[in-house]
Amino acid sequence: MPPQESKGQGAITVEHLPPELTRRLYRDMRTARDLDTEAIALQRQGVFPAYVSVRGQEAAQVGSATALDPARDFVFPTYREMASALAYGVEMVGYMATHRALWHGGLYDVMDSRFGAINAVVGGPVPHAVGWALGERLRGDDGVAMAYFGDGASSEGDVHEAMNFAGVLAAPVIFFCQNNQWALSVPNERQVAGGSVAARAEGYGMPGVLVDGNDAGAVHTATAEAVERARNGGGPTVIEALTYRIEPHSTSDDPGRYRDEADTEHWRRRDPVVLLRAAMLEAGHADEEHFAAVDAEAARRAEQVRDGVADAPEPDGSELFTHVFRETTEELTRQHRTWQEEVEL
Amino acid sequence: MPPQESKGQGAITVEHLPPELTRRLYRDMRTARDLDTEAIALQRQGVFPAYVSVRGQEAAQVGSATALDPARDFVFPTYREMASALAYGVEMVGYMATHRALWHGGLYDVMDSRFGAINAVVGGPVPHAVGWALGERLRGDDGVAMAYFGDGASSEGDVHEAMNFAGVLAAPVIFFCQNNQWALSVPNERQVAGGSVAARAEGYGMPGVLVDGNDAGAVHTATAEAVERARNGGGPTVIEALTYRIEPHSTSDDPGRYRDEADTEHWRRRDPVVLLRAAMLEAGHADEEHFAAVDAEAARRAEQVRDGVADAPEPDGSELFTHVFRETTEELTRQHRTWQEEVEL
Amino acid sequence: MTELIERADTTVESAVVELSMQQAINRALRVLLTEDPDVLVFGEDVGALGGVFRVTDGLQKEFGDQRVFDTPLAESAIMGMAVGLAMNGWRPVPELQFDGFAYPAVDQIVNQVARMNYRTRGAAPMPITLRLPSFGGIQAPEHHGESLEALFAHTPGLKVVAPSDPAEAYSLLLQSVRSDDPVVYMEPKARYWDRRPVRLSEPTDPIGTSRIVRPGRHATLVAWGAMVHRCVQVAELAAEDGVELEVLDLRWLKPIDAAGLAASVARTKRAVVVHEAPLTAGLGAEVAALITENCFRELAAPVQRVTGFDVPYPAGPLEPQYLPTIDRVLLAVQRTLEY
Amino acid sequence: MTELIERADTTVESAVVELSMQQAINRALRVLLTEDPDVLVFGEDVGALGGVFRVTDGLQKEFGDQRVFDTPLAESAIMGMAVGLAMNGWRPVPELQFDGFAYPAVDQIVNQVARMNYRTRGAAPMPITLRLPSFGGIQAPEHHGESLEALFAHTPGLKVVAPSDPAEAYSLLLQSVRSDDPVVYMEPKARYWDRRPVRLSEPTDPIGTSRIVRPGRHATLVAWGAMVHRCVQVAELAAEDGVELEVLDLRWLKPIDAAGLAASVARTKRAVVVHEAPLTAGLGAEVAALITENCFRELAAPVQRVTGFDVPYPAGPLEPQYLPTIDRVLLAVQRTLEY
Ligand SMILES: Cc1ncc(C[n+]2csc(CCOP(=O)(O)OP(=O)(O)O)c2C)c(N)n1
Ligand SMILES: Cc1ncc(C[n+]2csc(CCOP(=O)(O)OP(=O)(O)O)c2C)c(N)n1
Ligand SMILES: [Mg+2]
Ligand SMILES: [Mg+2]
Repeated sequence: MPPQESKGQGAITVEHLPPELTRRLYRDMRTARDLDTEAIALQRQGVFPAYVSVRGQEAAQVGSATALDPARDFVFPTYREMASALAYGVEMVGYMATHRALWHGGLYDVMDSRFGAINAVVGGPVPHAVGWALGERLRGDDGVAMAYFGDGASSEGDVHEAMNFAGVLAAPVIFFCQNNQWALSVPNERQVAGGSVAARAEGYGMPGVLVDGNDAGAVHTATAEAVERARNGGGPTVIEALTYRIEPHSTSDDPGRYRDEADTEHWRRRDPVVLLRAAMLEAGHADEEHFAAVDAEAARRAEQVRDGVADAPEPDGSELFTHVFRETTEELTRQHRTWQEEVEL
Repeated sequence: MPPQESKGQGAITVEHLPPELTRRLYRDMRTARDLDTEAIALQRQGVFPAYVSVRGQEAAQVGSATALDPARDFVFPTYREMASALAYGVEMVGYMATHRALWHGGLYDVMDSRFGAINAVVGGPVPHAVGWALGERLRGDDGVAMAYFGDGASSEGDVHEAMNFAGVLAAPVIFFCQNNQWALSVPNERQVAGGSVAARAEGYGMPGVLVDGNDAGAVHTATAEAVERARNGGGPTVIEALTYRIEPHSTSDDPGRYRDEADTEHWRRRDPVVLLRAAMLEAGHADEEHFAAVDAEAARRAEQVRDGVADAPEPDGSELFTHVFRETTEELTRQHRTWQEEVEL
Repeated sequence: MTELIERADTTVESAVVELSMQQAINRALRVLLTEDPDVLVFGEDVGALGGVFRVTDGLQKEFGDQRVFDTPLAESAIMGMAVGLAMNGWRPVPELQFDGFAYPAVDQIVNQVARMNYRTRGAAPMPITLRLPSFGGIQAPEHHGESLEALFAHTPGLKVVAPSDPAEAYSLLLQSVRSDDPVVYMEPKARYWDRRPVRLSEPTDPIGTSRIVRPGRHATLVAWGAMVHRCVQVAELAAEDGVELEVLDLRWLKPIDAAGLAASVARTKRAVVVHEAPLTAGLGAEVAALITENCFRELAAPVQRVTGFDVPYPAGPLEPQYLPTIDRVLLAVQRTLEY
Repeated sequence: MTELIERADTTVESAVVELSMQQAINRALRVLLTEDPDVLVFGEDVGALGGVFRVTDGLQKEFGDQRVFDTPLAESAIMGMAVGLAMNGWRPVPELQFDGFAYPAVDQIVNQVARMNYRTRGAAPMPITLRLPSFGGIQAPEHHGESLEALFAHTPGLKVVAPSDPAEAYSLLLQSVRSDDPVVYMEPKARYWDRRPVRLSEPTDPIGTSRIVRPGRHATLVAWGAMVHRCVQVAELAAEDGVELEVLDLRWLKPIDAAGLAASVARTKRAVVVHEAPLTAGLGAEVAALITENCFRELAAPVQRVTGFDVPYPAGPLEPQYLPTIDRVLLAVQRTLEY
């Protein structure tokens, strides 16, 4: 029974959660939302050649990322994890630089932030998470790896191979599928045989959890449970957060060609930021004054990041050559010289 | 509950099956067994550079292949489907030629026999079966594709991608996994997370069937049901036939390095040919006289194939060049000439 | 642009129409789907969306979702499925969405598609045309600007082609899909939107022939895909200085037109090969080797190679610094003339 | 042979012992596992079995199943896992069982392993050495005799090496694994069992240098892997006729020793490059192009290429007809001498 039927229609509740946690969730989701809006604007202004929006997926991303410990865990993202990055503490000017096409993997320090490089190969980074997690187990450390991927990515062979490896090796890894119901123009029913990625977990002998991806608290709780299990030697978990891709696939996309935008209305009304705010008010976890302050701060931070990325210097062409190897080669040095003589001038 | 626990220890019964069917199963299994024995001998004599035995898997292979219709179905084998090929009616001298290294894919006509070329890429042919099956559905025909693969192959990304495609496209294909509990030196428990390939089927929204792979009748029945369903538009099925690789992985292998050969004893005693024979006698489907005649005929046929493959002419080097393209190229013609001038002489 | 495609009569092949390459390919696909009921077009997002470059725009509507359909997101299975469809008598025209996402399908392409006819001694031909949006120049995300021609050209059993303008794209696609051999058809993304008045015509030149785009006598520029246009720009500039460069569009990257290359360089005595892929072990090495083997006595200078650098394809502002520039090609011309 | 390995003292590096290449590699792995606790050896059947070629024989027993372990049967995940392990501070030495089964891992190798250091601007180096039993000559089943060096050499971010004898195999593996860059280490299967008395020594030549195996002055034979031995045989035969051939073992296929090639051919004026891979777009084209670019004025004849044909690797009796034969190399030598 997919959660959009069971709880998808209604409100969410956060009464059982610590108020501090819900405030943090709200702050990060709100900031991500504002930054997303700024990014779309930057794309329209021609500062970004393209952008992939996370609008509507803030609960799935922030809810999960806040269940991790940035001091010992490690995240393996796709290209659509801006809100996760933000919540995990990644330096966001460096993160957004990828959308200005300044550097493919982003300009934040991957090892410092323990948040892997932005990765455009659908499914490709998922086995990395398993390797990282295995490395943790081999050393006797207790970090947990988080692999983010989409419903479309679940079709790739790499995701299967990774889940099977994780099961066999009992690796502390969380396979976090944001099922936003679309892989570019292809809807779930023509993508995911059987209809559920979480349901696949059983076939690998690991727990599979289906969670309302627009309920930040529910996502956080489900992820925290999986993290706890993995940290204590309980092995991998598949989490499927059911949500919706409100915006086009990217700013280059034209969803009018393949979906009825009226259908997105339902999901627009289930806006995770709005839902969380209402639930917090309801639970007495925050009042209007709190939200006014947080909203203002979120807007300010989003503007700061926006200005930072818009003003960031373009990388120097020498960087083409300096990062290929740790120990460069004579041939590459020769090519670098050619570049200096024939291109740089 | 794996079947080796439930029925693995005991005898099998064929009372519910048509006597004719059991006689056919026995004849083909017995012939395959004899041919397997001849092949191992040919390898020892140096006629075959190497050989992969099917000993112990005859029930899984013959039981499944006999549930297909060689006039309209199509089989996609691996490198270990000799008994399936035999039961399906493939020209066996051409089939065995691959083990003499005369031609990689075998020398039988793949399209005439509706039995794909021998394929050494573990997992690789499984998506082919889905494509063939989809082609059948698109044309409105009712053929069924059969993809054979091993427990080790189930780890490959291609097998997952194929199952997902089959589910989404409702392709009439059977994923037939011979779980012989070893993938070269790696046992099931370090290969198949969760322990069962059939259990994966549910995650793709298709039926998964676990069957005693040493019970020819049970395999036949399970396969016939899946074929029937696929033929009538019911889509794909995963069948996992639990059996055992009695022999080394290939004649080059040294299983003493990785398994206790005492463990194989249990499975040697569950010899599918012996089990079937006993069950047929028990059910009154055949008598000793029948078996004497069939056994003699099987031995004769195996010898014939053995002599045929041992005496087969080596391919001419020109074949290197003539099958690369349907429409050859000037460059290849030039290379063919070089070969004639510099190598053939 | 959809309108134009809808209006144009696909049976009047010789009409001159103004089309972009993306429209020309669309047009060729319509001809193929119409003339041969066994042709199937499939891939990621090729159906309702019409592909990310709109190359398959309108095809699903016109030919139905049994002939033109979306697959799940798995490149290896897309090519593996093509193998099975071919064995069942179909003529598959799969698309892989971007060059960089052909890598997950390399096993199926190299070990299966390229070898099935050989493995079966001709019993199971593979009339598969893989459409692959290729090469760079559009400042796209990572993995969206790769040049895989060296890998494919090195693979026995594959033929490889890269058109350089709309008319070429049209006739080469007809030829590729009608061929009973597997063809990798590499579409230069950077040229998709370049509109030209073109005469859409049936293929006449045999597979494996190159073409002279612009004749000249001082040196031969060899290129394919988007670099052909760049070489023409170079030739125009050089002409202002009285240097007459011949531009040879290799177009078939396997089989390579060794005779055509030799004929041109035998006249010009000098050659520069230009490609987007990295230098080392790029197809430029093969072109240089072929020219040198066939024109050793005529060559006045070693064949110059102007290529991408031996670095992973870079992002945005660095892309124009990675790709062969007009200046770099001109400098190579100068080097060969002054050798 | 296990005994010999067990007995030999890995700390006495300069001892001369008789070893096959397969034993020399095993020895190097033991040194590496001993000296660096971050080294991990894994792949299909490398544990209890010791690999299908027994290259990892005894390692699991000696170093435990946390350092040396079997994986499930999935090449892409093996390489993908190596990426994650490297990001967690390990130094992975994965094995892919056969060359032909590297194809399913090409996406991880090209799009991930080769680019992660670049993508992260040096933050996440990939000190991964992929051990890949390579090339033909053992009449194996299909896909068990492939030559992927052109693909790897064309991939920015990878280094590629192919040893030709036990001593080379030993020191080149030490060098590869200790390097912080990803290296594809291609083991010539046909030479695994060739035993020689060898001095096992620490690497001294820098990465990217070739070596002269046999000096000569009439022409240079360039080869790597098993073809080096074949070229030495050719040189011995030619010497009987008074033709002195220099045999250059390229060994590093990326970076290629352009200076070493040029130095040799500047002296001999003639070159023949020999490899097992198909001709078209093979690494021989790159070698020929480099030699021609650097020795254009000295070259007395075009560089000859003696290679596998442009056909899929064949079975048993056809294999020796596919691979470069002594006769074919001799004929090429004759062609270049008589040019
Ligand atoms: C291996 C690969 N194939 C194709 C693509 C092109 N592509 C980019 S995103 C996308 C859809 C991904 O869908 P999903 O995994 O559901 O993620 P979402 O975009 O919905 O977040 C496709 C096909 C790619 N990036 N990588
Ligand atoms: C893609 C690929 N990887 C590795 C191999 C080498 N190999 C051949 S058979 C085998 C084990 C296969 O096990 P399984 O699928 O269980 O089949 P079985 O041999 O038991 O019939 C391996 C690793 C291969 N042939 N193909
Ligand atoms: Mg999605
Ligand atoms: Mg098995």
